[in-house]
Amino acid sequence: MFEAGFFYLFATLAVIGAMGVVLARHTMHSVMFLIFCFFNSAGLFFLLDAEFLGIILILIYVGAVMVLFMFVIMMLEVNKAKLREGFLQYLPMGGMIAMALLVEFIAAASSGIFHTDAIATVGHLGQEVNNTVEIGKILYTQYLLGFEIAAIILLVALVGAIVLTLRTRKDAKYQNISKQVNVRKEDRLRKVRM
Amino acid sequence: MQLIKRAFKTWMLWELVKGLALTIRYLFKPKITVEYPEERTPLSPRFRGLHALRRYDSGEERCIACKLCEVVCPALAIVIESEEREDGSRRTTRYDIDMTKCIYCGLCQEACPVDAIVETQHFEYASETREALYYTKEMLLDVGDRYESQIAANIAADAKYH
Amino acid sequence: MEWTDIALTGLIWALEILAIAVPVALSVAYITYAERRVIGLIQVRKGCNRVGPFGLLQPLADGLKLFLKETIIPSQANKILFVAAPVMALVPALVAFAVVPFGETTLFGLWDTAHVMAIAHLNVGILYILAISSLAIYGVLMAGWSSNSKYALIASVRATCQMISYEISMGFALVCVLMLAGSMDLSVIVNAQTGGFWHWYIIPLFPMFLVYFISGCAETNRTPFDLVEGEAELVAGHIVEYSGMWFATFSLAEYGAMILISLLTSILFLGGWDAPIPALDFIPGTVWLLLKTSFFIFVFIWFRATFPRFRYDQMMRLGWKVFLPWTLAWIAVLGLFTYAEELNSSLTILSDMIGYYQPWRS
Amino acid sequence: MIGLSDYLIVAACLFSLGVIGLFLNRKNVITILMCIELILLAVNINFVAFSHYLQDISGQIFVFFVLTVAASEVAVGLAILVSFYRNRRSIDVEDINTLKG
Amino acid sequence: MTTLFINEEEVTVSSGTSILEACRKQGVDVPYFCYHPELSVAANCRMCLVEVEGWAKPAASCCTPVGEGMRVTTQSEGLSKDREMIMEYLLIHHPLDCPVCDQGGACKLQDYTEEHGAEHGRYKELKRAVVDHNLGPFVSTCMTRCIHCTRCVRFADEIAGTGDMGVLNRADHMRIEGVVEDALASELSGNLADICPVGALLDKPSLDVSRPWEVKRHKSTCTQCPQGCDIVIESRGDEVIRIKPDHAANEPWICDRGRYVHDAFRADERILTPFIRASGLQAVSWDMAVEKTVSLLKGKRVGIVFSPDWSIEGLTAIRLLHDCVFDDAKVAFDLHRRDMRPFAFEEGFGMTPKQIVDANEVVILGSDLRQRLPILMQGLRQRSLAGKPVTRIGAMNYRTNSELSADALIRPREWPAVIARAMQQLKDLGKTAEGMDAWLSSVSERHEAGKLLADALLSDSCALLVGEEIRSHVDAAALIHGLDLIARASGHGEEGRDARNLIPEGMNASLLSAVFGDVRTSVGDLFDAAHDGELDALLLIGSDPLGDGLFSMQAKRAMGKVPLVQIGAVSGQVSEYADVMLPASAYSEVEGTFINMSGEVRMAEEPLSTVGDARPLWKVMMRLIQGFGMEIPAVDMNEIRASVQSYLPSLREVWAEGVDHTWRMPVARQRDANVLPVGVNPAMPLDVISRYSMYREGAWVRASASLIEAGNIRALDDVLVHPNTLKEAGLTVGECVIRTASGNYTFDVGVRDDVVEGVLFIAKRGVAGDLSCEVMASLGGGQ
Repeated sequence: MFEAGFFYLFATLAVIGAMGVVLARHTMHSVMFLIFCFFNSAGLFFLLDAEFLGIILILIYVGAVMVLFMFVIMMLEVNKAKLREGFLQYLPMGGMIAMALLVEFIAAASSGIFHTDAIATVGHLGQEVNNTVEIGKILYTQYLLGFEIAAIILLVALVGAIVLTLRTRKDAKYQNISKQVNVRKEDRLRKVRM
Repeated sequence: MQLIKRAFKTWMLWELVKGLALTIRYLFKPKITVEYPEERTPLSPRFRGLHALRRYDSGEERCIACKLCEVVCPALAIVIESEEREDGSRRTTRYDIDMTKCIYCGLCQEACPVDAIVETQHFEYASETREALYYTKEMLLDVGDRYESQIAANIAADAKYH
Repeated sequence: MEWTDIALTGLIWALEILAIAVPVALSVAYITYAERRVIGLIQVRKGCNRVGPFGLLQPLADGLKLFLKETIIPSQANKILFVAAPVMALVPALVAFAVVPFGETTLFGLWDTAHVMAIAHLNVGILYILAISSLAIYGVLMAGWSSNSKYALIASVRATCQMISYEISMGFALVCVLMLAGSMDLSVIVNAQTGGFWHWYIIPLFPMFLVYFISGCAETNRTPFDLVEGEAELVAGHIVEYSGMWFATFSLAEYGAMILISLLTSILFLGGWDAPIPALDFIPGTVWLLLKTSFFIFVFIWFRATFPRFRYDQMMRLGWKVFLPWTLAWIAVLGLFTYAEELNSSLTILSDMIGYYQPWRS
Repeated sequence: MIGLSDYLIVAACLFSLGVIGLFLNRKNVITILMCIELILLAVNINFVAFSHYLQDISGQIFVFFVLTVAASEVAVGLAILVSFYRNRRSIDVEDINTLKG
Repeated sequence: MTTLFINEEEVTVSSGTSILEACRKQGVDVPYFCYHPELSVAANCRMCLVEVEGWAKPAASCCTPVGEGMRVTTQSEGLSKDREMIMEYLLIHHPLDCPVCDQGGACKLQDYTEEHGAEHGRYKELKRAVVDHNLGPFVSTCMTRCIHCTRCVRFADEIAGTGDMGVLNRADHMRIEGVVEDALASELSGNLADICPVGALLDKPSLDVSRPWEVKRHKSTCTQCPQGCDIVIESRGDEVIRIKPDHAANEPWICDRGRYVHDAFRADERILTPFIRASGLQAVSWDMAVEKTVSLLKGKRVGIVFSPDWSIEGLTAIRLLHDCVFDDAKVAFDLHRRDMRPFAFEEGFGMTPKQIVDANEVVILGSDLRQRLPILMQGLRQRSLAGKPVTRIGAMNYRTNSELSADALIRPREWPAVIARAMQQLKDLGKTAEGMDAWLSSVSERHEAGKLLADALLSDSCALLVGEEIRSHVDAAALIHGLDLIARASGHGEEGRDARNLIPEGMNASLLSAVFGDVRTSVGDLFDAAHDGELDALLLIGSDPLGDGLFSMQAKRAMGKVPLVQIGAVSGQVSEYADVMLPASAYSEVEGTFINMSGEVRMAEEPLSTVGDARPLWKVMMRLIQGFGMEIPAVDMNEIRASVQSYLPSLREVWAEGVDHTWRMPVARQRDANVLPVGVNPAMPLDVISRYSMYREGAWVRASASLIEAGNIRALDDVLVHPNTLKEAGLTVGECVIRTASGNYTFDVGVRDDVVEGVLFIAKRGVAGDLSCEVMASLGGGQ
């Protein structure tokens, strides 16, 4: 009963959050709604016994990716009135496609294949089963290659992002901090006479 | 060897530790705080506190409205209006100091040719209203009357260094 | 489940939460007092000593003042986010306490087994804390952006960079701890260190301890990493537009985070509630934990009295170019040590050395 | 009780909203990126739900990979956005047409 | 030309120049006290010593003329020693009261002491003190500070011409004294405070009020007389402290009237806020006042009387108001004019003051020039001193402080005869002009004074200064036409060498004819019309017909009858009748352009801030136009100036390129008029002339306390006749009945024997002010 309550709570809030992302007037608010949506999705993950992923979702998405979004928004000065132009123009087309998708998905989901009767509802695992350990075990054995590839993708993305945004400005002066830190008295001070 | 020593010092955060040691030593040093309302520090004769307008012994105000203090005041805190008095002498009709503007630099005191405007050692004149800090001629003369002995003593104490 | 059971559970939860939240709030108040006194003493002054005996009522007076002060919302600010920001700063700082164990107790022999004194005994406690503390950025970010002030904006950008940078090295420092303890459960980590101070992780992980604590300083925006609110250049940073109680909320969050970092440092590196020598076990574990925590809080204050503020680029360099490689290297070293035995039998001694701290291997 | 189909319906809703968002916000690349995140989130929910109901932990591994790839995508996407903004002072999708023949 | 070397630099100056002047021209600083460029050289301060190569002793540069190839050194060790000693000597008796001395901060003695003086003096004995004496209402004295440079004595002798200051005693007892203990009887006395290099002579009205460093200087134009001197208004905040001549301009002096009128800017009589009359005058907002004005004037037949002293922008705005709202209203502005034929309005000077002073012959026709144009009179005085002739024809021996080469006393009714006599003489010499015969034949008498006029006109260059006796004559147009004819006949009538200089009532005369020529009427007629019910309301803009001019009786009657709206800076007596008063800014408070009597443009560019709610006149006018529901024709200065240019296109270049003191707007002259004198048939034996007094005429002056005080000291007799006239009528000095067309009045009548017989002189604004509108009178015994 608790579970059902929490499911509906999280599910509703997640959908509301998603709607907020799409409809919010200001990009900053969109980001806030997306964070909210992620939080509730993490709740759903917890309900599904995936606490590691739930926390990772918060840690990575909320703690890092969305911060990146906010960061970019704060750095860009964007004319928000202009950004809303053409909102209604695309509504019919987008709405139709999305509605079609939604209807299909829901039809598929409730077709009975995934019905409670078809797939048994499993009970929750206790504290003693450590989801993290389970994931770790399978990740570093069966999916090791995938893990490595993911790591390389991340690395490439990291390098790519830095290369894209890094610009050395010619009019700015830079300090060599290592040198500054490593400077000794003898390097700077010359005793002329006592 | 030098290099190793330096590396060791760097990695052991030697300088930070030295700094921390220094501050912790001071934690136990005797404190020099003067707890103000009960304890007071001695004031220099040159202390620059509240302004006062002085009088001669005869009771005649010293100020001759030369406006040198007004022009020298870097904060434009002094406003003087002058007029010829009935006896033909040049006197102020208005001598205002806005204590909220004043920076207590003492230049007015320096500029005064007749030692009329002085800064006393009195500094506890804070008020709850701004108005109370706009000192008029009467208020300044009154301050001068109250602290005349102190002012005279301070001027006398400082005189030999001029 | 009976309704009475539900109510009882709820009541117990509420009591547990109160039992954590109230002392935290109180200690925040008195840490401000302690900070002022200690810094005063170090600066050869007396510090606050006017309100109440030894100035002990000063925090209350300050609190009262802040309560009564008008909170001003700038007309050009984004109202909702502006109001939400202090809350967003405070909540993660307090929520993180949920999984912090304050000791183990049998409730004077009432229970058979020792229970961990935590609101929620989570098996991924460290992960949880990492996740929650990463949310603390939002308070700063929202405050900075919604204030519609350039100082606040720059401060929040700085704070974000700072927090993200140091979170990484902090996370890696924690990974070292996890590699030794073999669990993300905080009580397990403490129990892995039982048996006197030579079992404490500060010994094998001394550099990580430093990295963790210093990153903790940076995470909480404490001196010498408080360039977010560097008054010389940014006035008060992201809190420049705040006043009254909302301003105080930010301080509350900062000091809460400071307590949290101190607690975690004690738990992760100093054996938590374990006495340094088993002979001293008669003193309750919670007392030990709080003593250690108090010491770290003192160190925070001591830092503030000692070190000048970092420059922004120096701080970023420290995070990315010193701490990150250092932690990564240490993880590699730990891994090598751990599996040295399997690489080459002659290196067993290394494995044994590290195995001494790894209860999961035996 | 809550069944798999409930989770799937939630995911479907999120997915559709993400798609709508893609269509509606033709002016703001940031929102578009966020909508993609939303779609990926829906996928993730599906993965986790199936993983749970099928008692197969592999599903969660895929969520893990999706997260990784999504994070990379956001990082690179935003980096492109920033450098684009530097050059054009705009993040309007319709301004991104320099590659048009 | 002489070439010499000053500090090794070659300088070429005209021969006879003193070394000091050469140095000044070269920009080399030589200290001096007694030298003044406008005064004679006294060489008694010895401060200006310079070394000349080959000369045994240093020379006083102010009195040493330059010599060819002279090598002058102004800086040397010996000279600085000399200067130090001279400073010590000068400071022996000078009191150390710089802090209380108004000169402190702008004092030559102070500056030179700082620059050249020794650290301290060696004089230890008692200092001397000198008794101060009274130099009138404008100059205060503190003679102890005097360093005996004698600039003031030379000023009194050479410039003021009163000679009432002198040096008494010698050595330590030397004193400067006013010979007449009482008043410095000069209209230029204020300049004494300017020329005194120390604080001995100071400005009395501003004594002890301000210090030199706290005043801000505003360049402006004096509108107190048609001369329109450039002035510098020194103000502290928006309070005027002093008015000084603008030394950047050519004229070094200004008269007391222009200098001391400034206390009127803050007088009680200033209109500071709009007032409306509702059981007494009540201060109201602009909106309410404009509303009331509109309700009084809308749809009414309105008469407008204004003063010519406003800036030309303001005057044009009056015209704009007229065109927008009161299309058919008559306007009037000249309070001294009886004859309204257009020819009489060709006011203004054909010559510049400098040309007049330099002319071979100058004839003053019926003007008390010293009161009217003191600065021009000062120029003529310099001219007399230089031995050039000044001739005067008028009804009285007006005191000029100057030797006149020829002087003729005539009665006003004899003016046609005088002109006819001159015309006759020219005709006899074969010089004639078109229309001269007709004019000549219409006048039967000849008056011998005309010979002076004709003789003067026969010289190469001649200036006729036509004054108020002719301008306010009932036959003024004919007289002016007559003068024009003889000027043309003698070759002085052409463009560029126009000898006829008609002294206007106020500033901007040439503008007034151009802008208001088609709508003007006589002030007297206008008031009569108002009284007779032909007008419904009066609008008075800065004009004070009760105080000034010839029509105070008519004005009083008219104002009692119809509603009155007064716009101006000073309320005056008129305010008793006003139903609405609107404040307009004083001339010191506006940015504006003025044209003086000789067509020179004067700009006031740095106005003081306006006191009270007053607004510049043009803004008031625009506000009124708005109040009447019309579209505002000009919203800023540029648009107003564009409207001015539609009347006076030549001003465009002045505004576009800035004011140049050589620029002149030529006076418009009508060449084809033919106005003949109508014979005046005197019913009464006496002509009445109302005398002009610079201390009484003008609304500003009457608001100024210090000028009123001066006027009281230098009061003119109220009613004056020649003793013989009185004797003829069998009367004695004292109360007499004066019979005029408007009734009988009783006044004390005094006598003076340098006035012409048969003329009754009335001092305006005196007790006999009401008589000033009369032309003829006769005397009877006291009651």
